[in-house]
Amino acid sequence: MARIGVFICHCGENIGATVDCEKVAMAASEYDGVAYSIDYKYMCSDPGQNLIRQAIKEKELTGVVVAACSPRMHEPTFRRACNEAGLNPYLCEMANLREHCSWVHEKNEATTEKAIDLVRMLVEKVKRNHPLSSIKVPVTKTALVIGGGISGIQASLDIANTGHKVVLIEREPSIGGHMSQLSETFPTLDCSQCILTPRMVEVAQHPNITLLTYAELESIEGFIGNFKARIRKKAKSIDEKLCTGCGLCTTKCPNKKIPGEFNAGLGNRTAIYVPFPQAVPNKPVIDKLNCTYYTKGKCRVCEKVCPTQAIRFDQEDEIIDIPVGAVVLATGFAVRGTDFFPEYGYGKHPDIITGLQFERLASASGPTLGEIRRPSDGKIPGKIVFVACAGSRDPAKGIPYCSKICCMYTAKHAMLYQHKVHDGESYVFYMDIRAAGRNYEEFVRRAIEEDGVNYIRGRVSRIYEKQGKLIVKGADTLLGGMPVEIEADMVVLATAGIANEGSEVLAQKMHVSYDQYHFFTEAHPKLKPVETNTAGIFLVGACQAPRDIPESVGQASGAAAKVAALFSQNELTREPVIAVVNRSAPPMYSTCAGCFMCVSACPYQAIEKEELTDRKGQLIKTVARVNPGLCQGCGTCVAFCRSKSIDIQGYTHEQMVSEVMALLNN
Amino acid sequence: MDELRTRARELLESGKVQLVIGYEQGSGGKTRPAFVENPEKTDSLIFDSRCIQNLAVYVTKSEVRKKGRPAIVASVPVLRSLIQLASENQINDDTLVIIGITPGLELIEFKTLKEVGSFLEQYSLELDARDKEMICKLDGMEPALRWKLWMETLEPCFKCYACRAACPLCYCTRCTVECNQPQWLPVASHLLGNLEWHIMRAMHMAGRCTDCGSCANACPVGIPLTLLTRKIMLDANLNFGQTGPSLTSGNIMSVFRPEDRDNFIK
Amino acid sequence: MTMALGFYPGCSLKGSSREYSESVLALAKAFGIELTEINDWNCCGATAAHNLNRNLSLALPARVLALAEKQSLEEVLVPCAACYSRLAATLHDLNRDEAIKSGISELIGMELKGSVHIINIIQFLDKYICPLLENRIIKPFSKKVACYYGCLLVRPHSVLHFDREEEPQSMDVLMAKAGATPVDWSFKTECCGAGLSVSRTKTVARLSGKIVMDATERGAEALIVACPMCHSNLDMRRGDINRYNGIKSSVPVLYITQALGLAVGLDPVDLGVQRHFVNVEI
Amino acid sequence: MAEFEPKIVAFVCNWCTYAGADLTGTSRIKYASNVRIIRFPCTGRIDYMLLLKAFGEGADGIIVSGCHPNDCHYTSGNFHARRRWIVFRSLIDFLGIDIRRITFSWVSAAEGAKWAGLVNSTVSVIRDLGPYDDYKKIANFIEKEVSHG
Amino acid sequence: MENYIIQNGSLENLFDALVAGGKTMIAPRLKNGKILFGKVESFSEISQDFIQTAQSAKEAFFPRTEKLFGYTCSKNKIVLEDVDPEMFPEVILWGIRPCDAKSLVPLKKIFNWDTGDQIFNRRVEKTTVISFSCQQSDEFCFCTSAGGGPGSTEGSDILFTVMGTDGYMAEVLSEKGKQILDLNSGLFSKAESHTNKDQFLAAIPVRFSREEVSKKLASYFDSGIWENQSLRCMGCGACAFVCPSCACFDIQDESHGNRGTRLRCWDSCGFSLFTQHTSGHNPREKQSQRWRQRLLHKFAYMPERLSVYGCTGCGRCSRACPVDMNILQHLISIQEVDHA
Repeated sequence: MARIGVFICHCGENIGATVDCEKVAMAASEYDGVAYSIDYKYMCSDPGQNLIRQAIKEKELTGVVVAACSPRMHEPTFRRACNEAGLNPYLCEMANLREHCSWVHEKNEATTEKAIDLVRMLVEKVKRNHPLSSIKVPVTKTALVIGGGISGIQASLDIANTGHKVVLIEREPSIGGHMSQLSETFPTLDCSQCILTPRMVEVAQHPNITLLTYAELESIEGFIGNFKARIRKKAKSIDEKLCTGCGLCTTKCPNKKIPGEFNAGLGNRTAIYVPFPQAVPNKPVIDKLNCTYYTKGKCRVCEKVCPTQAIRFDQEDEIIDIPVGAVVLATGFAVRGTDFFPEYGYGKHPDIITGLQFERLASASGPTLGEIRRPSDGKIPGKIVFVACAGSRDPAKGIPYCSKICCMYTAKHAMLYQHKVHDGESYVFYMDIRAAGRNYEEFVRRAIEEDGVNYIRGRVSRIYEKQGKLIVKGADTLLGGMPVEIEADMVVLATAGIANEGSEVLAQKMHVSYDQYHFFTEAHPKLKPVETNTAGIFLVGACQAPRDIPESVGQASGAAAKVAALFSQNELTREPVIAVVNRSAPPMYSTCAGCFMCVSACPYQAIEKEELTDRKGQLIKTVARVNPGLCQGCGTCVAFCRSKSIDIQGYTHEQMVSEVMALLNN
Repeated sequence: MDELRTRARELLESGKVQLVIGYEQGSGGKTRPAFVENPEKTDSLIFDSRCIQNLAVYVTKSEVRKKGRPAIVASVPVLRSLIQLASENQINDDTLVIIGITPGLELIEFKTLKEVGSFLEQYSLELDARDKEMICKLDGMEPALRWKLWMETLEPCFKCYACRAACPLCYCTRCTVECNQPQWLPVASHLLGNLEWHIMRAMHMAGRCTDCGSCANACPVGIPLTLLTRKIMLDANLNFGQTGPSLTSGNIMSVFRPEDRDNFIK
Repeated sequence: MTMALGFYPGCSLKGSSREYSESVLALAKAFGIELTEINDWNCCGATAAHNLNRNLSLALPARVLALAEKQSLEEVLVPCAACYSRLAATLHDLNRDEAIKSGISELIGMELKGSVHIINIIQFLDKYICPLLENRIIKPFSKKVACYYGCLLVRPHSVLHFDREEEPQSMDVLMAKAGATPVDWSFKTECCGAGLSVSRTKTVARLSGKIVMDATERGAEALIVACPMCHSNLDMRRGDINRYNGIKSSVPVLYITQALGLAVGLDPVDLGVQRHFVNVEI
Repeated sequence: MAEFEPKIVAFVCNWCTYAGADLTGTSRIKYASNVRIIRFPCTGRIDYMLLLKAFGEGADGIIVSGCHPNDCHYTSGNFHARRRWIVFRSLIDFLGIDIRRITFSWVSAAEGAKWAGLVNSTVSVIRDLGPYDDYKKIANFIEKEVSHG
Repeated sequence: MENYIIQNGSLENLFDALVAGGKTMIAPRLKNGKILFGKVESFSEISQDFIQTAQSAKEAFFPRTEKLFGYTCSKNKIVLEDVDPEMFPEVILWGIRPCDAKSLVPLKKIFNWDTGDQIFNRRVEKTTVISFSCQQSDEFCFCTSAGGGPGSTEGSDILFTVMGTDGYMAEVLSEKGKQILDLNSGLFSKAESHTNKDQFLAAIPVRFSREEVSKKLASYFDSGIWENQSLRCMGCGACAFVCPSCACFDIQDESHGNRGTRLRCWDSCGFSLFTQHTSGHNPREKQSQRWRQRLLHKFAYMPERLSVYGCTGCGRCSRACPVDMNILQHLISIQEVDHA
């Protein structure tokens, strides 16, 4: 006879305010099989958990129902408590009285009635739970890091330094990401190349890190500890072993007029190119779309001049299959272009540029070697206007969120401009300055007070070109909304940070959920910021939301710690919520009729055929068998099987039917 | 049907098969399944328009399998059932010898099930106008009226499971009806028990039924069972383009297409 | 072959902007398009009605639409930008809310389905004139022109769904087809002062002045408009503009229908070109 | 007689709709308390027999909800479920069961408000339809004396 | 037991009188294309010209699903709620054949084998059997070989025999029959004693001798005949459920939360589940063993232990069988051929 303990939590006031917990505990004590029923203020607190542990021992409970918050929150906590008291953790279930009951209903009879129903439902379920032990699965101690920006680099280094293998793949020819495009970084104005390049070199030389650039994830299967990643290493048309990186080919290549991605479209590059001087690996790549040989079949100049004959025009994309135990997503973000704004001329004016383009102008390795010059005529702008929140915090443009870093880099840009153009005038149109990091506010104050940047609180309504000048029309809301018109030489829009193109395709390949802006969604905004809902897949940097370098690096180290924890055990324990095909005594051996229609229903190809033979080896019948390693516990086969021969532990047929019966018969 | 009898005798004498499953003269003017093991006794085999029981039901019976490799006399409905059984891994090419009988009553012997599949392509599984019209009439009725009609129609059922026994695709070792933990279906044949049984049986036939009509013929109280299976066939064709049994395309309930369209999930 | 198309002139085309209606009718006749005026049409309420009373601002255009439906006109040309904006806004509001629609049809005492499709002058030219324009051009309008769209022709975008609301191109494209070279300038949709023409002429002079001066600076030899209001401020008020800004600008202001009419060789008088204040020497 | 309070059971998937309902909770959005949620790992796991069982046990309305297409944590659970519901719903409608009492929906983990709206609209629909007496009649058919029809 | 005559026309009046008397009339009528017993309100609903109904009339005293008692259990006590036999309706079984009426004999024997089944007995008491003798028969009927006949009176309260144009001969055979006669004496008139009934009855040849078959079956337990006969049997329950004298049932609890009912539902020895052990073992695993059980139970075990045969020769099982397992042909082959 079941001896079930029911523990009703007040959750302080969260549940107690609208649900009569004593009444629920009283009602629960009446059910068949309930040996002990009590309500307590904070079940998840230490005394609360002790209450459970003692009750299990004293009352020899065979099952526990904790009626408190959502099982998605504290199921592991209470199951651990039961385990410590010697009760199999899977004999403990939670009734969701908070999120699904007390928080969403008024304080009345019906709400308590609902709470009683929910508790009875779980009591009936627990009566039919079986003790389960978690599945032991081997762990492949190699991590896959997707994305070679500062987050990916930091994560790779941290994981590699714990002694585990890392495979870092990067879509562009070189790692570095957006940080490598920056001139100096706020708030300390130290040059980004100086602090980034050593890390990039460290990645290239680290014995535990395999660096694959110009490579993308083709597909991934499996589960935590046992992923199989298929990487497509795009052909660089260069034999990397022979190439010494002398760069002769890049100088001789006749095709020089290709707008460079690294310079955000401001500078040009050749068809065979190295993105930027400090690129890692510092080896060129042939851009097949623009290379004359690939488009018209002529030229091959680079092949002629190459001292080590390293050019391979016939090189094919390479598919590499790697077993990995964990994946770190560090694919970063993109910066919205200027064509996005009708009010600012739909990107028509060449002298209206984005913040990233201004970084390239200010960078020593940029197209203007660090001098601030107008893209249209190369003149140094005497008067420059920075527009903050260009696209961010603008629901009409579909981007209601704040991109977090633009206030800081706009102040930096204005400061750099004043340092480089002493007699220049700079204006910043802003709504609110968000400078919340360490030394951030002081940095902005310095830009305003020492470098004389004119901050105008108001939005720019229109920019139009007039005789070579850009007329910026706005309003100064601090001076009674007086209209302001500035004839500027150049305008920099701090455009919104958005998700990378096609990030939702990567998310669907990895079964990671994403929000409506196509940023990846973390498992829990507060408690699990670097994990995703899919066990074994972690999330760092700006692919989750626009974020600055310190935060990205912090997250990267956080994720690395999680991966290290995962790799610290040889075996991984997995939730035993998996499907099992029943077996029974002879002469039936199994109710499975061997139709194998479930094989096509399983998304993980986890069902295989098993031949049941008698002692003499005679085949009796061929039935289905679920591979516990692959099964993820979705249950599609269970609801499909016509003879009800497959059941899933934790959500068995008996349990679900008993839940329906318990809910409706009070 | 001398050709059938001589062919049967040859097969038995050559030892290629140990048993021939066909039809013989029954009582009450009907024909009934016949099991001939002795080459001399093949004269009792007959075939005419009265032979409608689906012999494919015996192919999965352990008592019949114990007797060795059977030859089976198969009209078009039986051939369709054999294809469906093969697609569900119950039979394969060497489980049995198939003596096909075309609607024109000629004999064709099939070497492989693939041959049977291609032979069947010319007889598309099409519901005749009368059934479609009956289903449309029912669809047009008010749901409350339909409910009353079906309750009266299902009321006589006393769960003898003749429909299950007569259907070649009901070969499960233990039917869900016999499962009592949990008790999926009430054993009692009150209105609820009958309704849930017939819903489950029809759902289990979704995408599999080859419309041979054996279930309706076997029902002692004459419940129009084929209305349910044919309604699902119409839906399966309309929504998923299912046209009939096939060796390759899998069951419509265990595969999907992302572009399946519904008009009710909001 | 003549095509029957509904025609709603509106008050301006029967009054202060007669030349706009003359040019539309002349162009239509030249291209064999039969315009059947909605009989017993009433004023669309323009910008005045919806400052006064919402029901009035919906009822007036609704009655026009109901009359068109009664005359079984599927498509109606509404040359004046203000009328087009009022009719379009009414159609949009009524079709979105059954309650308002039934209330208004009760008010106007006529049944309104809201099925009429209305088009503005540019859509009319694109659909009916453009396909035949190529081989009908006799005297290409080879002048540098600044196309002025004004505010009502392209706004509000969510209701009109016509061209781009900031930097529209549709008139430029049309004028290029007629042989002109459209000037890229920044005042295409800047406000000309509209209704303040009578009460605050100085403001109109300042705003319209900016428009005229920017166009002339960019070398435009003519201003092309598609709305009677814009035309009257830029043309009729040219004297005030010149006085206020201390300039002597004589850039003519033409309706797009007149420019196209001239390009296909119609007689300027039939197009009413002679009625403009700033005279036009083409 | 107090106003009819319908009994509604919700079969939801753990990864999306259950989490969406949690979000409704954390955002404190109030909604009707007639619905009881049963958690399933995936909509693919929801067995159509359970819906019949629910009506058989006296439910007046049913909600079935899970992840939007392409968002399923298990890739294809909701696609299989959709195919199953297309066939099952049409069959039980053919038998005269009142399909207005079953609401199918997709509610993602981010759509807390949509869940509250779904519950409120379902409760009001079922309240208008009243208790499901037809099914209750055949369910407790055995209660009174049995004699053949 | 006297004989009476009732005119053709007044049969309907008798029927209406009985309905007016508040009785529930169960009679054969057409449904789903088959002639089945069911509640009838008017005389016109009753089908007349048929040889035998598809389903037997045992449903009146042994329903396919019957509530034995209800229960409500809470933490530590269980409350039982018995069925009140007074609730059973007063039933008139109108228009059944003599072989159905005769099935009351084996049924009464089984249900009162050791402790009498009160529910069954009360239902029988409350049922009045008015049967009609048979004018025609078909190849499946063998009541004469099963100890009965087209005009046998066993089990009936009143037996009507159609005498063509001049009305029906009514034999009043029991107290219940007498009561109906007294209540409606106007409709009846005394019959001359000499009218010979057989001339109006169907001629049904005797096909086999029960005693001989029963004796032979005693040694046929391990004979191979069962396998040959039952190879085509698909193991459904149709023969048992249409049979008027099959009385096997299965006990099943239907519970809803803490209250529920214990039910008695028809079961058939043809199902494998009938003898399935929880251990997985099944004493009658093969269909041939189950077919053997059906015949031995009716023609060997019951005569030996209850001295009554479990078959009244109505032929329904052969008619209903999808694969024509004709019990008559099998019995005849057992009698004539030596299969030991």
